[in-house]
Amino acid sequence: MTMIFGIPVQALMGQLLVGLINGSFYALLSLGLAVIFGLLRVINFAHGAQYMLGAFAALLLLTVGGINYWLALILAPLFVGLFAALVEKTMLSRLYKLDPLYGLLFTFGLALAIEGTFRYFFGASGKPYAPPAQLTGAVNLGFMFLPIYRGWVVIASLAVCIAVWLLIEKTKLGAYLRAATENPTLVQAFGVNVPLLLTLTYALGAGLAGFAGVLAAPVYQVSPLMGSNLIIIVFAVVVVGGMGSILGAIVTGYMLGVVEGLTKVFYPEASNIVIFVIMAIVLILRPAGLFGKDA
Amino acid sequence: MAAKSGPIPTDHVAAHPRAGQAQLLLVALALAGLVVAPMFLYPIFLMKLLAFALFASAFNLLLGYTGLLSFGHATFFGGAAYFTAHAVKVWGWSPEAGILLGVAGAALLGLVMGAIAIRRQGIYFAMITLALSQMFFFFCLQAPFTHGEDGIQSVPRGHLFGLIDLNRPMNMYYFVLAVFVLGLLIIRRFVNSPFGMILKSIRENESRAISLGYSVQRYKLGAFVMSAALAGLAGGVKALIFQFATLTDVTWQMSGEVILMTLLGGIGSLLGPIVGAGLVVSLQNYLATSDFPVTIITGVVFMVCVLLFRRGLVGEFFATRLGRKLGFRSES
Amino acid sequence: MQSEPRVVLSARGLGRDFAGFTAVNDVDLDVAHARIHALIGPNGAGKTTVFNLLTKFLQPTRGSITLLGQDITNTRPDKVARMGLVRSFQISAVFPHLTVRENVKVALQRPNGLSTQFWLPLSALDRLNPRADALIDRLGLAPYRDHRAADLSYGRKRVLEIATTLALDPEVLLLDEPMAGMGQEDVAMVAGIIRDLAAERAVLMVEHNLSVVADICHHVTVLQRGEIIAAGDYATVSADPRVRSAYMGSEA
Amino acid sequence: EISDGKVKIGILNDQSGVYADFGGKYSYEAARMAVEDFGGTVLDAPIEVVTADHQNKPDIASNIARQWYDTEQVDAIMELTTSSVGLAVQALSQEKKKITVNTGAATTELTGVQCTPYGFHWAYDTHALAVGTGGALVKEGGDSWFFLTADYAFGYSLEEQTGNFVKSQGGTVAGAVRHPLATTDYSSFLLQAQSSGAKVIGLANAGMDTQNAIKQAAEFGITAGGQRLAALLFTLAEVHGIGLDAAQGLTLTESFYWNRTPESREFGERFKERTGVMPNMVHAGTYSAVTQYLKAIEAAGTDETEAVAAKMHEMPVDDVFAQGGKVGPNGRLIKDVYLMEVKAPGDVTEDWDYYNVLATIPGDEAFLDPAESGCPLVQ
Amino acid sequence: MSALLQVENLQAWYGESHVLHGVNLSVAEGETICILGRNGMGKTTTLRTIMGILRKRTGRIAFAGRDMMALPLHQTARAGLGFVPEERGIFASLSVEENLMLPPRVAEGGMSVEEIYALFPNLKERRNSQGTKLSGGEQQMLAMARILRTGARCLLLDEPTEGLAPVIIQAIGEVLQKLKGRGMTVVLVEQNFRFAAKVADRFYLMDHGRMTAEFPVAELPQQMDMLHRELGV
Ligand SMILES: Nc1ncnc2c1ncn2[C@@H]1O[C@H](COP(=O)(O)OP(=O)(O)OP(=O)(O)O)[C@@H](O)[C@H]1O
Ligand SMILES: Nc1ncnc2c1ncn2[C@@H]1O[C@H](COP(=O)(O)OP(=O)(O)OP(=O)(O)O)[C@@H](O)[C@H]1O
Ligand SMILES: [Mg+2]
Ligand SMILES: [Mg+2]
Repeated sequence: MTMIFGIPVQALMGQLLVGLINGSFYALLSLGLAVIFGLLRVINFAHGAQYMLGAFAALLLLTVGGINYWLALILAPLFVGLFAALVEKTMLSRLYKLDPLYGLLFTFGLALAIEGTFRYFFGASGKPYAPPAQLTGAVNLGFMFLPIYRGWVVIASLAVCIAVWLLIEKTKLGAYLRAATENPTLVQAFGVNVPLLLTLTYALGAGLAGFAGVLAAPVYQVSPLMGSNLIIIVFAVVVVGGMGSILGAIVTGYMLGVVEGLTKVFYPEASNIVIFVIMAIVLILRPAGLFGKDA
Repeated sequence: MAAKSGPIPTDHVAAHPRAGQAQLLLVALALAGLVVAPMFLYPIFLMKLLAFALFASAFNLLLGYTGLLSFGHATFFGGAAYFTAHAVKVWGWSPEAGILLGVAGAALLGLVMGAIAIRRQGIYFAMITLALSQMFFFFCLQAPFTHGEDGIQSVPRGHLFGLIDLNRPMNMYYFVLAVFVLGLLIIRRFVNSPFGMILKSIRENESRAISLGYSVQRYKLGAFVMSAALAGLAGGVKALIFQFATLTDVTWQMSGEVILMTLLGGIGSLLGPIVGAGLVVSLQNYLATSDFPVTIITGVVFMVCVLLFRRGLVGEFFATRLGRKLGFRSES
Repeated sequence: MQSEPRVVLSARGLGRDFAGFTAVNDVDLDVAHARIHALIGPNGAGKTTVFNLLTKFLQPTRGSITLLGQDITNTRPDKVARMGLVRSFQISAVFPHLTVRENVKVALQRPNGLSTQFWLPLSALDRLNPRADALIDRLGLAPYRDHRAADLSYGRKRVLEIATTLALDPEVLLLDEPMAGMGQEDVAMVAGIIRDLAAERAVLMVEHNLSVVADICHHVTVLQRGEIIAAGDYATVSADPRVRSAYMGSEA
Repeated sequence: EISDGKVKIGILNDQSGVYADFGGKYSYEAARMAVEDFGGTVLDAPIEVVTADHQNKPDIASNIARQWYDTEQVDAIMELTTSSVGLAVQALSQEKKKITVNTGAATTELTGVQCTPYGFHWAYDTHALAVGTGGALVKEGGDSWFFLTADYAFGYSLEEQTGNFVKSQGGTVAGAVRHPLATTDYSSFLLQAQSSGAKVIGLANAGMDTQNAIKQAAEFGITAGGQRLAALLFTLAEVHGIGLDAAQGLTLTESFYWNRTPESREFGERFKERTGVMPNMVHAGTYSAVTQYLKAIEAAGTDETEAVAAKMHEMPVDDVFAQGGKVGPNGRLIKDVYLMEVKAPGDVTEDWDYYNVLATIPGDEAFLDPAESGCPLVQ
Repeated sequence: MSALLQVENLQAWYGESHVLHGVNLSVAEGETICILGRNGMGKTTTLRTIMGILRKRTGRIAFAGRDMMALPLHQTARAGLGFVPEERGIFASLSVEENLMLPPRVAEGGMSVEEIYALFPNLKERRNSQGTKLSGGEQQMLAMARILRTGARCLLLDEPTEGLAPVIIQAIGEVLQKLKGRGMTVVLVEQNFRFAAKVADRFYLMDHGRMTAEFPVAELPQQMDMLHRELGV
């Protein structure tokens, strides 16, 4: 067997693939966060909670309404988006004029409240959610056993990432949003309904988190805590990618998934912090992030 | 990230002529309150409150007066706690020497972190400090002297200057109170000094300050190290109060908590972080042994505070007529 | 005029590129003591960029800069300011939440070495009040002395900025469109002030208000597309057909 | 003879984090149930149970404990899930001269080098888990092991003790990978375990970490590929949490199973009536600990710590949780533990009847001999 | 002929400070008026209040017969008002061209991009660079150009010549003449009196939040003394 750094090539390929799969979760989550941050200048600390909401929505749809995975994949993000829109309209929107810190603080409180509520009603340890029958099982790739569901995760998240990227970069929407973050009043004075735009954006970002939650439900235990530690890592991904850069968030998401995967092989204890090490290095060398425009 | 405040009315309500006296009276009352408080309240709780109030004040020195949002202050607080605890427990140092070591260690960590982070601004600054503090967390997790998850337990409080037995709760309490007051005096002098004036102007318009000939990096670094050292003071004291140094104190959540305290109370005023810390600590303390779901309530309190008291509780009070009559200015 | 004006600030072959775009190219400039030197040119000609290069807010791609006999091509901007080269900004730069007097005092305290003393009380700065107030009076800001800078109208912010700049008593003063946005009565006042100031120092200013340039400037350099197209006194320069077509139009 | 006129027992554990089902509010219920079954009073003094959430943080835990002792006249603290908390509170309690009975934490240190005269360790420990799961699997042919270990003291000691035991039985340890606490994705680690070729993958972690690892192991076809999964710390509550689909075939060790004897059945049913869940070893252990503490007070005729602790060391333990149990001079309760296998979903006929009891391991085998525990109190 | 823009007794506040004390103003369709006044008299505030950006206000604003007071901000532009702010409001995160294309078209009849580039060749040359990397004067051009595209019927221009080279000022003067030819209505705030005199049909003089004088361009010679006194012209 050929070896690289004492690891058989076959095994290494498996690890790379696994990293890529995890990267697709990061990409999807950081995409939502980047949309919200890049456009609203709100550091959405509730992103992890909204991800968890998506997973729970799928679970409840199944257990209470008997609604299957495929429908949940559409309904749950919609539900999360709707909830987010409501929050934005009634509360978050009052904070835009203030320092971004306040948005962070508010969403932090929101995250605590949401997680606390679910913990109160569902307990901390969570519930299982079975993958849809069509996606169970695994294929043998020779170098590894690939669960079919994981393959689907990669495809679904790639498709959604590309769609969102096109929506924002290739339509005028993106320009409106970027301008609105700088000077909402002026953009509104040009005739754009900025408040509505911001509501929709926040809903979109949260909806993406919800979507990731549904995707994650069959893989991880659906638990109120599933998103609580995620936010800080995903936020690091967004920063490394370059804040405000949608493409940066996506690409960095995949990349860091792979890097983290490799760390799990060579220095597993450090796999939780490797992202921060990379973040520090990137910010020192390229302050605007890998894909960010220079400030 | 400098705090923006809303449009400022030009016609300030004039401070009452005896506003200065009124403020002095308030401070004296507060001090008197703190001196007698342990007769009525659990001293450990009070000490915790003071330690966190000092921590938040140290943090506010940076955020409120320099406009730098550090997301890594747990490093200084928790790091100092470890240094103090180790010195006192393993090396058998006296408590005051242990605390001084904590302060020095925190200042050194602050110098390193500051030197790296200070070249960046706003959210990038916050992120670098976060990244560096995560690395410090990892160091603490792996380094043998911290004893990982168990932490450094049963740290002896010892005798202050070899004389005063800190194992007696009242002695310990007045020691902590003295440290707290000292810390606040240092902060107060620092922000109301010519140096503080320059910090303020850097926060307001950095390139203008450069063009006036100020090397803003050095000023910022100075403020950063000062803030780190004071956070270390709080951390060292905390280690003695609870006789404990743990990973909790170096996690990012701790950095987040101090941000919360400061913002809830109101940045940019001396009183704000103290009130914020008081609120958060009391809330935690009360909820920990009550039947309420802790996180829901904490979360809702934060949301409400952010929505209703944007300038922080103290900032809102200062902005009321009474506050302005008393001569307080919401400074941010 | 006196014998030989002493050159205090000079640039040779100054140039700066931005991502393939040359904003400033091959600029030679000599600014002399007790003289007012105007830098004019169409919008986007590179005037502000030249200012940024001279004050080291931008690093030149090419060329060298000498201030008071010392090479400052690689010096940091705050150092340059301490050496006596101080600028104002084209887009008004004040400390918005400080009062007018505090704004001026921020500048006044620097040469005093007070600014690093974190152990002194603020009242240590009180001894700067008379000088601050004198400047404020001189620029007609006395009624607003205790107002926050943020509450001033645009024009007054510009005046305040000049006051702050003057507080440093610089050897060389760089003013970027000091009169833009100012009312006519202020224009005359500020022009008078600049003329007074120039008695003891060098002034380099960018200004589009040609009557002011004609009135008070001893020497004019015209920039277009980053390069010098004409230099000399106002009469010479304004007669140049290239300057007329590129900058002045038919009016002047 | 009862101080402050009442006996107050504190149940301090994780009520909102990953161990909230492992012990949590259910342990509090178990304690209250024990008090009610005891009659509500001891030596004519009322018995009160208080509870608090320590959020798995030793500093928070010792704060609460300190406050309980200082201001609320708590006489004993029990449960104390997670090792770092257990050690911290036991040390503090020694200083304050109060009794702790630990039913939630795993570390053998509690009754080893860090043992105290007033600290008791009741339900299980890492040694029992190692002997139970490790020993039994080696006997069944699972003689090569690979560990997925949580990167902290508890994980290490579980790995080390199990590994040693496996080796002492003639097995080998093929390798180990240490993952950070609260990792969500285990696929990379599982691939490493898979390619190691070991017959058994030992999960030296706890709570949500174990749950996610098991779930993903099923997904990656680990068990289908012939490797066995041994969850070193896993109880009925966690099995219920991830469901039988993922948990089937899992081997684990507990010191209590509700469906083992008629008495345990009766207890389990009453417990479920109150709480909605069947008890695991932590809940049953807490019930037993409270009961034994009250019995000791009764026997001592006082709630004075020294006397009660002496009685607790002396008296045999006979209740629904432990039969013929005895307490060592280091504070360790020595009783039988059981090796379980999780049933396949099709084999379950009754709600919560998740286990086949594979073997009973006698207490003297399961737990360290007090003389060898390293406890300084044992000569 | 009724006025296109009619402002009556307009009062406005920044927080608690009362800045406009009853402004009256009326602009006929196709007319260019100019508001003169010293610094800080409320000229900018008047435009911002008409536009609806400053919302703490009372009085009456009617545009094309519609009451504007109740309209949400984003509808003001849709009604046909275009605003060029004093501080220009160029977006840093957008390229020059994106800045130019940003405001939605609100009606037919706006200038085409080619026309705009012909008018401001600098912008064409720098169209892919970041908006705020433009020189001060270029930013001013961009701010003007941006609004010409939208087809607004009435432009509110706040000191459009500030910081511009004389040639460009001249060019803008010509643009305004051209727009006037097309029937555009303009409210101009200016310090540059010479420029204003060339393009305006009528003048208002503003002092401490009120209009203190009003006269048509024809009366300019007679009013010079007064202007000199008030403005130092
Ligand atoms: N940081 C930068 N990056 C890219 N291009 C720049 C940058 N700064 C300036 N420029 C470009 O360089 C040219 C010169 O700009 P500068 O600001 O020096 O002009 P100016 O002569 O001051 O004009 P104005 O009179 O309008 O202020 C402009 O075309 C501008 O777009
Ligand atoms: N954001 C604000 N908050 C409080 N007061 C303000 C604010 N903006 C302007 N003012 C005050 O309102 C008054 C009118 O200001 P405005 O900007 O309308 O004047 P202006 O006539 O446009 O002056 P300029 O010619 O200097 O632009 C001034 O006294 C100013 O100090
Ligand atoms: Mg310029
Ligand atoms: Mg104005």
